[in-house]
Amino acid sequence: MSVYFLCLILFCIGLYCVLRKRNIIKIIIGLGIIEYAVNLFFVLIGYRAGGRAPILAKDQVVLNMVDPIPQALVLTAIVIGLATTALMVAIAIRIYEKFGTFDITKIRKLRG
Amino acid sequence: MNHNLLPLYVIIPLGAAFLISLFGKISKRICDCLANLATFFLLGLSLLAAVYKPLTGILVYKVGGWIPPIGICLVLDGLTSFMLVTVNLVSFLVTIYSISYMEKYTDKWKFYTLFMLMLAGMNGIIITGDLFNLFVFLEIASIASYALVAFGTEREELEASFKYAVMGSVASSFILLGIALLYSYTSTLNMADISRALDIKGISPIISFIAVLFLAGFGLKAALVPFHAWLPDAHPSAPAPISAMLSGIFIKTLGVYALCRIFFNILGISQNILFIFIILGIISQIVGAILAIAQNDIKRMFAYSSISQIGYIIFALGIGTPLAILGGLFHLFNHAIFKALLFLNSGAIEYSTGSRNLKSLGGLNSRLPVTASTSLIGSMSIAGIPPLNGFWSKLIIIIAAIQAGYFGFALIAILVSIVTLAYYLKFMGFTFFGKLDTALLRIKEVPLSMRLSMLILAIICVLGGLLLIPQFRPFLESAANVLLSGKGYAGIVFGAVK
Amino acid sequence: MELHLLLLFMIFAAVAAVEIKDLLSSVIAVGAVGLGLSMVFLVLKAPDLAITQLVVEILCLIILIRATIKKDLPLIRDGRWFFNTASTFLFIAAFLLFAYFALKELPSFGYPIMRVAKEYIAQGLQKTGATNLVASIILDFRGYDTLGEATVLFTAVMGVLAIMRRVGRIK
Amino acid sequence: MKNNKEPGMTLIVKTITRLTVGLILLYGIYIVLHGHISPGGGFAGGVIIALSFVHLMLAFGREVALKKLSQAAASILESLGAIMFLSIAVLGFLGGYFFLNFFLNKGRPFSLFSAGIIPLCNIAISLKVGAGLFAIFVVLILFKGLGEEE
Repeated sequence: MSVYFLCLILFCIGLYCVLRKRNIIKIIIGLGIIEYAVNLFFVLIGYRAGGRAPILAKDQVVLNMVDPIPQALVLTAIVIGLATTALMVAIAIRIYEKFGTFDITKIRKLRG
Repeated sequence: MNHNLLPLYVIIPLGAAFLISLFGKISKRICDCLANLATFFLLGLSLLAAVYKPLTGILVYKVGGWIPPIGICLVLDGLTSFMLVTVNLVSFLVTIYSISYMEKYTDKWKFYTLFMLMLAGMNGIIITGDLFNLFVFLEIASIASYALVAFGTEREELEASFKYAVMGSVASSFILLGIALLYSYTSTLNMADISRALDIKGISPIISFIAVLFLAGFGLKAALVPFHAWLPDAHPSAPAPISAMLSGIFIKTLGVYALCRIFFNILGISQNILFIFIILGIISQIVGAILAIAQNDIKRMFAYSSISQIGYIIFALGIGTPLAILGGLFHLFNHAIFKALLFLNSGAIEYSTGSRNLKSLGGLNSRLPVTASTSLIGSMSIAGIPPLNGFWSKLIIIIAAIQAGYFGFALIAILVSIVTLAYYLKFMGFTFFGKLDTALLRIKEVPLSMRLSMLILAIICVLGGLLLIPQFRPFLESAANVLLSGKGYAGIVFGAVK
Repeated sequence: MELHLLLLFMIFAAVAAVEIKDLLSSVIAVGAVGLGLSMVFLVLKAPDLAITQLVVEILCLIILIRATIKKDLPLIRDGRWFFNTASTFLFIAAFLLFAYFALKELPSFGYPIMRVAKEYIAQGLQKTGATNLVASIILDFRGYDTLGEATVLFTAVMGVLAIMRRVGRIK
Repeated sequence: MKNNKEPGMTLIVKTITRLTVGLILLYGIYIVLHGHISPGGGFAGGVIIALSFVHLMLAFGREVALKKLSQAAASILESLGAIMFLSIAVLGFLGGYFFLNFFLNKGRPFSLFSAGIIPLCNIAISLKVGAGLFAIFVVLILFKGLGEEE
């Protein structure tokens, strides 16, 4: 329970960053933190007390494995996060080239 | 209709995207052919799904041969085939339009690749029966649309795309957090299985928390009013075919369809949620319409109008009676058609005059006869003038609201409809009537492919009302019945799995 | 216990990443969050994710540093700074409060339900032949998801290529 | 960059890169091929392969790395990887279902050639991910806007 809550605090730090920071790179960082928090949450809910990694070993029977599904889903989610970050960085680089700044208030003024 | 056709809705656009990225660099004609062939086959397949219904009304396909709670399943029911027809019809006409329109941009093959990926994402969302799979395809469609909005790589486009990407990513995170909570609570990802598991567990605060997360996430994707800030920038910035796709079907698939599926069929609908839908719908209608009047940029005006019309759809779904849901879905179809038509018209105007500012246009009636007549039909249809399709769907929604006892809201809907008429008259007056500017004397009508797709959309607008006659009505009714069956969805899906 | 420590470390690093004025330091702080996450994945018995998170973090860091190098640092505060910040905090506090009541309903930490997962663990080896159960899920049981995942990356590559065109329109 | 004649970083970095880059590439391939029996898999391995090229590029400058793998080649490889993955999935139709894991022997557990299509999928994904991420990286690094010419 306390672990879940700490994880949501991480989520909220990222949310705060996205909502309040005026710098494009900071916003991308905020989104990254949000993604980390969600991924972490997914893995946390699949953890089993005293569990083992979901990889079978030769000649031993493993009974208490952690839930493998969240791990498979998070693997997908990490890739999606990477894809989003790469795309946003590309947009950010183009914006810098066109406007000469990373500050969204300045960008809005320049756009008119 | 065979089981084995179900994965094709995703395989065809994906395969087309990969092939275009490989061979498209060689010649533009190859891209045109591949993209149009792919959308043509998709349209044929979705019409097939709508015409040849299975006897039970539902088809379930087990991907990889795994039985549903273990593997992913694809589900084709009435709502799915309705959405598939809408999406693939619009995208087929839009690809025809793009043949000529996209000549103005560099690297056409990148456009077509991203377009096909976006289409694959939307079809994937519609056809899937698994919650996480829905998220994955939602991300494909979203990421492709972020890139497509910035396709012109000019200042406003990049800025709009960035804003859209930030909002969209936050929305995706909310949705993923909701899915994580739902997984933890029910320990499954299959939609039907979740629905069944929630039935056993009963109501608890966590369901309302999940509902709030999904409402925020999908509401952002659907641009409902507190979450609409990205749409008026993003939709006008995109190239015209993409604006038509985004406003016409994208916000409906990612927003309205997903909201309906999750709230009606999985979480289960309650009076509170229906009331939230009504309030969101009414606010969206009013705010969208009021902001639209003040605009002088054609595409921006249409974008605000989309917010207003999405409000109508959500309002109708929120009423929750069978007639209202039928009307809402009918309006969804109609709005997809006429909003796509109007955005294509705005693209045609921009193509020939190079401007989309109402102040600098005028008198185009004589120069662009096809564009003028089709946009007249589109505008009158969205404003609800009989006998065009927009009139019938709005009429049904208003009658349903009165039947359900929401007199005040029905009155607001009528007033918003009048305001809609006002700003579309403004658009028609400033663009096509009045004095022709001397700078615009030498403009010519747009190329054949653009005229063709606009004409077909206008014809569908005129004939759209026919969907209500008894011969065609099952198309809408079977879609509405899926939503009305509510939590019965789980039983239907598991009944269809052999 | 080590889990709590690592989470607190991540939270501190995240606060640093958000609040540091220098963009390069901020990017490096977010790298610390990512590496912390990779450690947490190891503690939570998810070695696949730990490897993936580590390498993805490195790549993200390189890309982000490319974007920040030699760039300006805007420090302007907008007009209604106090009001906006206060309302953001209010919103976040409400969110956390709601979450606190909702999270109580979840199965407690360390005891997942694992209804479907049991089947994967029981049948994974016979049915797919892969000893790494995560691999058997992402490429066999839920292979369709992975097709989508690979497509997301493909979309992003195409999107980056499209956005980085120097000339967008033919004049 | 102070030294204009020779692109890239200092001699120390170059020497170490020359020693390690092959090992990193090899490690990436190992991770891909053993994805079904040990942690890792196509995605992580693909990123490691992409990182080895990125490493080469950062240390030696862009010409050296692009000689090994040009951007156009990376783009084609990526599309090929994508098509390969999709065709593996579509081949399942022959056995009756999309994505059916049937046409290769399941093999003996814990050996390299086991688990049917899973290793093949891993290879396709790694091809796509490695080439795709390298293409992203090259485009982002090579991009010089109008305002920031060298």
